[in-house]
Amino acid sequence: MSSNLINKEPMSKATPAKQQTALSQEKNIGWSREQMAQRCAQDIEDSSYVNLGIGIPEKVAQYVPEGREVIYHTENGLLGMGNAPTEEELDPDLINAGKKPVTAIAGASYFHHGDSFAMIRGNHIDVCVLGAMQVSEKGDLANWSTGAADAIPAVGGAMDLVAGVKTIYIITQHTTKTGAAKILPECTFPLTGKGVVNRIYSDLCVIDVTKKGLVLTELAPNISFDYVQARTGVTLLNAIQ
Amino acid sequence: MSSNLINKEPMSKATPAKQQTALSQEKNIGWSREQMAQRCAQDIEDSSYVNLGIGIPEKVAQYVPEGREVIYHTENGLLGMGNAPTEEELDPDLINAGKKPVTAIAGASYFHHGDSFAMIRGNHIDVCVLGAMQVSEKGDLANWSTGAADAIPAVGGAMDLVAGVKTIYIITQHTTKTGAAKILPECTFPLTGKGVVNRIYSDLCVIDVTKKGLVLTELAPNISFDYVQARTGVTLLNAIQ
Amino acid sequence: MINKIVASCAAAVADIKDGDTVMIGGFGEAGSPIELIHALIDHGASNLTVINNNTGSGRVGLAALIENGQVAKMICSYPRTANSLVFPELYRTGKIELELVPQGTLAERIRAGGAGIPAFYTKTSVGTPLAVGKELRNFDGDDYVMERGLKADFALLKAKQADRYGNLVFNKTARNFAPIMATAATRTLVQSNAIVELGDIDPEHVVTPGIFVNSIIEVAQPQQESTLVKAGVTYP
Amino acid sequence: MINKIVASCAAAVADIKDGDTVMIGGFGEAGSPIELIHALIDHGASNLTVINNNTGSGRVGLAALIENGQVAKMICSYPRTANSLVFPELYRTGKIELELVPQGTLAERIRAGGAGIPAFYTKTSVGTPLAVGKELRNFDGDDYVMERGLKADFALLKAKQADRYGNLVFNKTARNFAPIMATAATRTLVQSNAIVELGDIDPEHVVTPGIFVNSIIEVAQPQQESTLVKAGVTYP
Repeated sequence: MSSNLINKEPMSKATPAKQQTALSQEKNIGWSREQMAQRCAQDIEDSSYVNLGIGIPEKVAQYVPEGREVIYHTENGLLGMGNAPTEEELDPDLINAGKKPVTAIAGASYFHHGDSFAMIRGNHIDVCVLGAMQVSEKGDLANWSTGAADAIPAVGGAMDLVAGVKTIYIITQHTTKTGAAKILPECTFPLTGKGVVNRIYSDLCVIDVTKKGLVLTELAPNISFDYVQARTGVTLLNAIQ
Repeated sequence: MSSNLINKEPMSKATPAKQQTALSQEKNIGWSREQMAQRCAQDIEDSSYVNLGIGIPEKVAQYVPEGREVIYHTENGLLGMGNAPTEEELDPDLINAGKKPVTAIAGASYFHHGDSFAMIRGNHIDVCVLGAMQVSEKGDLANWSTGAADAIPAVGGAMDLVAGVKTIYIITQHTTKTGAAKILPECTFPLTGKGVVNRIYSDLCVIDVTKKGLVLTELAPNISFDYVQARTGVTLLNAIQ
Repeated sequence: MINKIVASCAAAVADIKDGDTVMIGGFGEAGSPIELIHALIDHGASNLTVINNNTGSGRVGLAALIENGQVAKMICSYPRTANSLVFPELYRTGKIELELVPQGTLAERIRAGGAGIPAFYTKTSVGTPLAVGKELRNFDGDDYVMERGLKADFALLKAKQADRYGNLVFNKTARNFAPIMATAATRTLVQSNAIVELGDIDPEHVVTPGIFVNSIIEVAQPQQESTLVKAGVTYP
Repeated sequence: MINKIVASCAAAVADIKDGDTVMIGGFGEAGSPIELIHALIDHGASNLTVINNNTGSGRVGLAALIENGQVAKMICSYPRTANSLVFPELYRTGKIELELVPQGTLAERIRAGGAGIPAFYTKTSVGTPLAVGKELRNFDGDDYVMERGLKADFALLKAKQADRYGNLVFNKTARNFAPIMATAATRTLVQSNAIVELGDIDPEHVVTPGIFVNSIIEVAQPQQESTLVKAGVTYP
């Protein structure tokens, strides 16, 4: 389920992803959720400004290598988001975009939604890490709606983030729970943004979105290129060896 | 000269108005500068937000009837402008749009230029009092440039103010120093704004700009309607008697 | 004299009319003016268009306003939330209209409305279903959609401190939409945890200058939406 | 580690190139980063496009930069000021280009540039010579002109306090264009009267969040333009 956390806000019971049958095809194969976050965290550079989606992306913060100072932005008006609060620190007016209580670090700043999204839209945030339902060969992202007729559409800040943040990283299970490919020639779900994804961290591998196509740059332990290719809807370029 | 203070910033020596020959046609006739400001001040309502141009408009503040609380905006980022500072209060970082030192009242606020002009453009300021070079029958205002080829064009915030402030009052000598009409069928100088003026306070009278035309509503002492009409380029409607 | 202090939430919302557009501050419960919303429920104005990032949770505050049938249309970015009980049902049965707007576009549209900007261009939503029917335009090689400024008849907001001029400061991320909504509404009504003397708020620290505010009501101990939701409270 | 503190104004401006666009904060002398401007004169980059509300006064600061022949074009709202000695002469002799922009449109264009808005519509200048050649468009019965966002390669600003993250607060009306220019420049260089510890600036009071700032230089006792002008000082 958490691989489908498409968005910065808690999902309702009505989310289509939940209606899929849960299969266990890939259990105990490839990277765990924690490991995906950990792998992504290696690519978060020192001194960068980062916005993390909820679910697995959120976990990236705890794995950023020591010695790197990273500033976390939450689009509801805080730059310099800190850890979860202790009981004493807890303030319902200090929350993140997922509406969970957070803290503010020394050197933080508060601002209103207009200014917060000016920060996003104006290309000031370096990296945003999000989940995905589908990613296309050209880096199109679908992560907000299955387009199902009875779904309540909800987009939050996802479209603004992918349109405005310099680098978009995706953390996602490589396939759906039913084993269907999520990396496709074209997204079949409604798009969040066109040509916006820079890199995909799946449970099986790391893939760069390039002008030449999708380039596999790294494999999880004991995973072969062919194993990944068989679970990908697009012909991958192999940058390993 | 001060009737030609067209703008919120000190004029340079190169201002065309200064090159005109000063005549004394209307000396000791009609309202003085102080009286024009005083007359205008009667129309500044309690609890209003007001932006005053420099020169005569600036003097309006000192004549607002007692008991009315008026908040002064200066477009360089202060709402709640107070009096001129004492020697001790003086801070070169606390100035008005004319770049003169001012003070801030209790209940004031500072903001940046973007927010300050959002306040103006978004119709939040109630009244702006400005000088004029020319005003047309339809309320067009020219107060920033004679269009002379060798002039250095300079507009400041005048165009933003007339486009955004709810009510525009003009304080001006009724004619130029050479006795030429400043209230005209059409402005011959480049416009500051089209159809923006609501009321004119001249040394001779008070004129409302209405859909039916220019309506004279009040005369200075010992001034007749015909005397005003003779010095006006437009047929006035007479609302007196 | 300028004195924007009003005696009660009921008095503040009295002029809201059927069919009005009402911006309501808050991101989830943070910044939600729950006492003002409840006063609006008591007041009963209907056929409202409400602008808020969400649609409320449980059966109090914004959700209660919706459940009470007073809202004809929601303009928001995220109508689903964890405790979103009311809106989904009404939406599925066609009893409430939804204009879905990306969160940053929503914020910028409100900011534009308050700043006298009738329309602007943004990259957000280009190539997505939310850009369908909107003007697309290329600037310097990139595509943008045109979005319109948003205004409202009223804004209901919550502040931490206010003075009689209407100057406001907020608490942490409860600031969110309030400062921009204050600029975009014809009348801005604010419940504040405290009313302070003029000058108590440093002019350098004012977040919303008083010019944007019409009515201030002191609500010293506001209710907390999540507490009410947990307790299963229903309003009225 | 994030440490935006730079040792000198000279080091801060070192990367400015010939032909760059440079926003310079200040409204008259209030907020003018005079030490940074002087460092840019020493540095010598030429053919610059400079964005500032005015054109400086006397023969120091911005006026000196212009007099030194480094500025090919000024984008400003009010090129004449009381002590404007340098610009008028160069302008009349065709040695400097001028793009005249209404002050509020200038501010909004800068704000748009920093906020990822390539263009917006405003009523300001409709029907005037400054709207000539610009797209006119009617929204809901009123005419508006389209204005483009403005960006810059560098912004030179002055703050009252800064921390190593680049968070800034300003002094009174010296704030003016600085917060919006900080957002619109690729690299924002700030001279600050004081550099303080992280956390010394309350997160509620930060005016410019550090994300918009690249280099901070402490200039504890900045020179005052008006004092220099009165004394007849010429730079360099």
